[in-house]
Amino acid sequence: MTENSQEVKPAKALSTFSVLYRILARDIQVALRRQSDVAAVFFFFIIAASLFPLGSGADPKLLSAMAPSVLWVMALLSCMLSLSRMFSSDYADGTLEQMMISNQPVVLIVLMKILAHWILSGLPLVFVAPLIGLQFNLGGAELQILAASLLMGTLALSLIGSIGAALTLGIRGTGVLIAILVLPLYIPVLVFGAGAVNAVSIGMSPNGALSLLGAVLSMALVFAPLASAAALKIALE
Amino acid sequence: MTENSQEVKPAKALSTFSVLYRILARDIQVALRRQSDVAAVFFFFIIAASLFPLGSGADPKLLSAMAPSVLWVMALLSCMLSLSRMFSSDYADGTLEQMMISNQPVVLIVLMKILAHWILSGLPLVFVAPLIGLQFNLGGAELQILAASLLMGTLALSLIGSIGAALTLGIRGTGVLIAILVLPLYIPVLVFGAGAVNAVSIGMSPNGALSLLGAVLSMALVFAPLASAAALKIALE
Amino acid sequence: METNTGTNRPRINWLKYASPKTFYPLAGKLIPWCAVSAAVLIAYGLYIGLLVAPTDFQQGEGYRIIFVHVPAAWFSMFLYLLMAMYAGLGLVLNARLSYMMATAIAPTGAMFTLIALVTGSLWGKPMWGAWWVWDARLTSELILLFLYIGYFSLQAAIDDKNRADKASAVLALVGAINVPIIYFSVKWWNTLHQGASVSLTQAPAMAAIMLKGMLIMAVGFWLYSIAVILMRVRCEILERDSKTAMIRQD
Amino acid sequence: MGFLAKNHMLAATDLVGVRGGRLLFDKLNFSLSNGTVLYLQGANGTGKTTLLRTICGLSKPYEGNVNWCGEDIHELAEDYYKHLLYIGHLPGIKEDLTALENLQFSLALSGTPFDLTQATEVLHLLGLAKGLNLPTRMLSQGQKRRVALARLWLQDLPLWVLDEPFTALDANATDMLKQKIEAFANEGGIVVMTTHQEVAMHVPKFEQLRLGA
Amino acid sequence: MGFLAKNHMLAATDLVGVRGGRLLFDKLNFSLSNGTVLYLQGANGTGKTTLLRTICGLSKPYEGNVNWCGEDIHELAEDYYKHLLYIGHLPGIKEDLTALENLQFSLALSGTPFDLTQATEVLHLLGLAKGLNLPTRMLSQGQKRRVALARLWLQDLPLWVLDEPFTALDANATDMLKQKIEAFANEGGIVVMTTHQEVAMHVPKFEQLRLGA
Ligand code: HEM
Ligand SMILES: Nc1ncnc2c1ncn2[C@@H]1O[C@H](COP(=O)(O)OP(=O)(O)OP(=O)(O)O)[C@@H](O)[C@H]1O
Ligand SMILES: Nc1ncnc2c1ncn2[C@@H]1O[C@H](COP(=O)(O)OP(=O)(O)OP(=O)(O)O)[C@@H](O)[C@H]1O
Ligand SMILES: [Mg+2]
Ligand SMILES: [Mg+2]
Repeated sequence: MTENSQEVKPAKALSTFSVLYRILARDIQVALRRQSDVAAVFFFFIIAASLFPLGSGADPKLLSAMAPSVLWVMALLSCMLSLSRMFSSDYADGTLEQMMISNQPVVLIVLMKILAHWILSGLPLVFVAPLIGLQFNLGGAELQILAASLLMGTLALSLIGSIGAALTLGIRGTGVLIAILVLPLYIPVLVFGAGAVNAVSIGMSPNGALSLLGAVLSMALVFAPLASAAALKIALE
Repeated sequence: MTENSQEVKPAKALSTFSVLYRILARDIQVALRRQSDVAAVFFFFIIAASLFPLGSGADPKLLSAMAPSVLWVMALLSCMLSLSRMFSSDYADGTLEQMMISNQPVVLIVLMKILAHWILSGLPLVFVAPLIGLQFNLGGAELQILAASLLMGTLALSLIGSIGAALTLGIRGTGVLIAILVLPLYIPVLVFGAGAVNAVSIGMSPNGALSLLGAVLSMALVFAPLASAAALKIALE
Repeated sequence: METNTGTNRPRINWLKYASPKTFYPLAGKLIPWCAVSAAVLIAYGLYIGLLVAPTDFQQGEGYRIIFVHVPAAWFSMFLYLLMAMYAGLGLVLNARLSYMMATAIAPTGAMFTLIALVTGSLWGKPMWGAWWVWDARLTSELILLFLYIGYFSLQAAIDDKNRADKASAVLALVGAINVPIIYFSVKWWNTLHQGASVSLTQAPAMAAIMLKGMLIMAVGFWLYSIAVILMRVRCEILERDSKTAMIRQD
Repeated sequence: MGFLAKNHMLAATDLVGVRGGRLLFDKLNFSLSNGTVLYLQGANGTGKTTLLRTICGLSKPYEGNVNWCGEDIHELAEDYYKHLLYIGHLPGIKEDLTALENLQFSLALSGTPFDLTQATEVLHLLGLAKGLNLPTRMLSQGQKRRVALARLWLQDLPLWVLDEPFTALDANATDMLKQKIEAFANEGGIVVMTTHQEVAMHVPKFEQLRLGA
Repeated sequence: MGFLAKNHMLAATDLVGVRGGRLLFDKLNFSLSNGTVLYLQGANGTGKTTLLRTICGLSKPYEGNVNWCGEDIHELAEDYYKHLLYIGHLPGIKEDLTALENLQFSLALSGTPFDLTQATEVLHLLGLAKGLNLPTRMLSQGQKRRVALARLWLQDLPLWVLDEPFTALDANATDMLKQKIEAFANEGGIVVMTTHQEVAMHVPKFEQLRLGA
């Protein structure tokens, strides 16, 4: 690096922190402007989960036995449905190109996009899932663990999902393709998440499953942004 | 209409039939060119349905009790996932505008687009669903009725879904919005479709459910293309 | 469709009120009357329900929730049909006022749906020991809520007013065709497996006083709905007129 | 060409255009007969695209109407569309299909049979010889536009509506297109177009309309 | 302006560009110092966009490399990008946000603080006074381009790469942009651009490069 060009940076340049904050804020701003966007993942989860009782007769015992897997699978699908949004609009309008040639590390930018996705589509589920759980006749202890496992699990889902979203950028029929790429990677999250709830409902401790979920989450935190950033660069080439 | 302008049509103009055939053929051609598209709905269904045993611990009785609702709900979600594709790429590249000002009735064009969607995403499920059903310990009679109900049901899903796809054209975050609009409308199809399978599994006749499903299908055949055509015109205005 | 189709027949009088200009002051006059009578009737209905009506010998005091629950459930369905009717009228006549009415009805309809659901499940806990059962009537009420939500979401997602009006009108109509289908499908589904484990219609023969209370509440809700809907339409007219007024100023 | 012998007339009466609550054009009147090129001018955002889409019947006018041979286009519907060729900002090209496949489809939409030899010739003429069998995704900006414009050479319709047809074209292609438009008007076609480049056309009737003036 | 005092140099050595198995440019060499405008010419599909994206580091060259002040841009990475302003075919504008919000975000990406008054002034200058608080979806084709181009007035970077910047602009806006580019070059900026319109620029060094000749 020549000394020359290093000094060019104007003294008053924004800090990395405020740039990153702006990226996060913009995503949330855009989503709030379209209120429907935020509400949508939420309602998808509620409606889709309510379909199961309609497909099976309304036997309360069957319902509460199905509940952990149904609720977790639906959380997983609703996170996944909104994945294609994570980068695609920035890609279509050229913003993503600009992000790649911005003066901030791409990995950090990607991390912000992931966080925004989680806040908008994962976090709300933590709060509704217990309500739906009531409709499936789940008890108080199960509901608590359901919320706890979703809190960790949905963040992991957004992180892992970002890789699929980045890989499928600019490919048509993305929705379903992402699903194929991402669902297999989601399996550990599902197994430990639903496992924790199942454990409580048969009177065992959920701690084992929850700490494994935590381990998956930390792995995802480290590797997913790196992988997504690499995938984005490839997609734009 | 003045006589003048009516005679302009060149003698050798294509028949309505061949124009419609071309529309259908093109959609299938585009999808086959992107092989991933065709395979995708298919695999989504397989993977998503396989998540349930993972989430619920593999109790065979629970599984076969869950099977009709799980398979039908998953068929419904996979049809729905591919809905946003039905018109959106034609909208984005301007083809849809051209279709609106083509010299064929818009309703017929829309019907062709719906048929193409069904052939590419509904029909394949009729063939895989019984295979997955085997994994859930369903018996032969149930599997047959499952396939029969899906054959009629998926066509109804494509028809009803087209309304949602048309209404949400050009709106961001479409995937989830379509889901909200369309899932409530899908409920009768789900109830009768899964109901037929459930009926067999408790040793009753599925005919009642199947003929109700047929009635829903015929209603959809009549009204859905009209509603979608109206919605498309509104979207382009 | 448009005024310039060139027929010489005089316009039917009611079309005069279909123009926002004449409608606005008319609505303004109606609102206070409706609001006041709604308040009075609802208060009187509650008085009958909570104090006058005798305690039910089977259900204890809990049954008093019926005075809110049942009229709310009626109106949740009635308002949906009304909304769909205005939406259809809007599409056929291309009348802006019809769209505005449909838009204005939706929130009130959704509110009554929510009230029916909440009061129902509050009542369900003591009656059936569960907040929720998958009974046909409950389920179709829940789906009705989803239909309202779909209507809102679509309208919120489109910011060109004109397009939002028309698109959500199409949705409302499609939903209206589906409501009866949904109701019967769900009913059919539920009676397949289970016997009538819960049946809402087998309430004890209603005492005359209960019927009176419920009817008064219903009329109160009706007047309340009119007042709120008219208020919303007036806001809508103002908002849109301020825009159209600007059109020729620039 | 089939339409040569016929007399056509595109007319607007008291056309009012409003977009996003702003008045774009007010009580516009014009009537275009065979051989006329109407050249819309105006700064960015003055409503050219809106007017063109209104003429195509894609947008409904706020007031007034557009007539084709004396009848409202919204009532004629398909009977109007079978005379109309519209090329807008969006090329109407499917990126996954090749140039030829795209053309075949565009022609089918207006009921024109597809003649492979003729289509290949036109694409050669337009300098797309190498790209015939590539998915159009692999073409450059200007090459995609050329594929969309190829319809002008292959279809036999009396009214063209063109929104900034010269965008992304190089000098050579611009020339070719200009000559094509001139030839079309000389044969009796009607053209409504807009562009920010300077154009001078040698046609029977050349009319200019400036919006937002 | 901050960069005025510095000497910069953008150079290409033996740059080879290949797209879809076709050789677009072969062993390209150039070196641009302060005050230079490099004007890429060439027919449609000759590789102008490909070259511009290579210069930005968005595409990797098949062979050869691009240097900034003597170092490979792929090694400099963010240290290069903080000098670069690229405006491509796509405007990089979010349709749901207003013009001001879009600008704020674009500036943030290159670390430039956002000054509301200044941004408002520039948008006024560019004729967008009425559209300041509309979502950009509601703007016309040319108005959207103007929002994207407003960055040129607000950022303080020494290298501009512009792909057909005049597209969709009316005569007035075209003039304004040309003057801006001239002023920038006269202050010592480096510009690489392409356009199919004729341009004549009054700048310290004006170089032309014709591709596909
Ligand atoms: C969330 C739970 C509930 C929902 C969504 C619900 C919904 C409804 C609806 C939609 C109606 C009007 C039906 C009609 O008039 O055709 C209704 C009426 C009624 N509900 Fe509920 N309900 C719920 C819970 C309950 C409970 C727990 C009870 C008492 C055990 C109850 C008792 C009644 C009665 C007595 C009527 C009047 C029946 C009639 O006039 O035919 N509901 N409810
Ligand atoms: N994604 C792609 N895959 C393969 N080849 C491509 C792709 N994109 C462009 N090409 C080819 O690369 C060549 C150069 O394209 P490029 O976009 O650089 O041209 P251009 O000079 O910018 O043309 P224009 O003036 O039309 O914008 C074209 O011949 C095109 O066919
Ligand atoms: N979807 C929309 N909603 C609201 N207003 C719009 C919408 N699209 C365009 N407008 C407004 O309508 C006006 C005219 O737009 P139009 O696209 O017709 O302009 P134009 O003359 O084609 O401009 P250009 O030369 O930039 O293409 C603009 O001022 C724009 O702000
Ligand atoms: Mg325009
Ligand atoms: Mg280019």
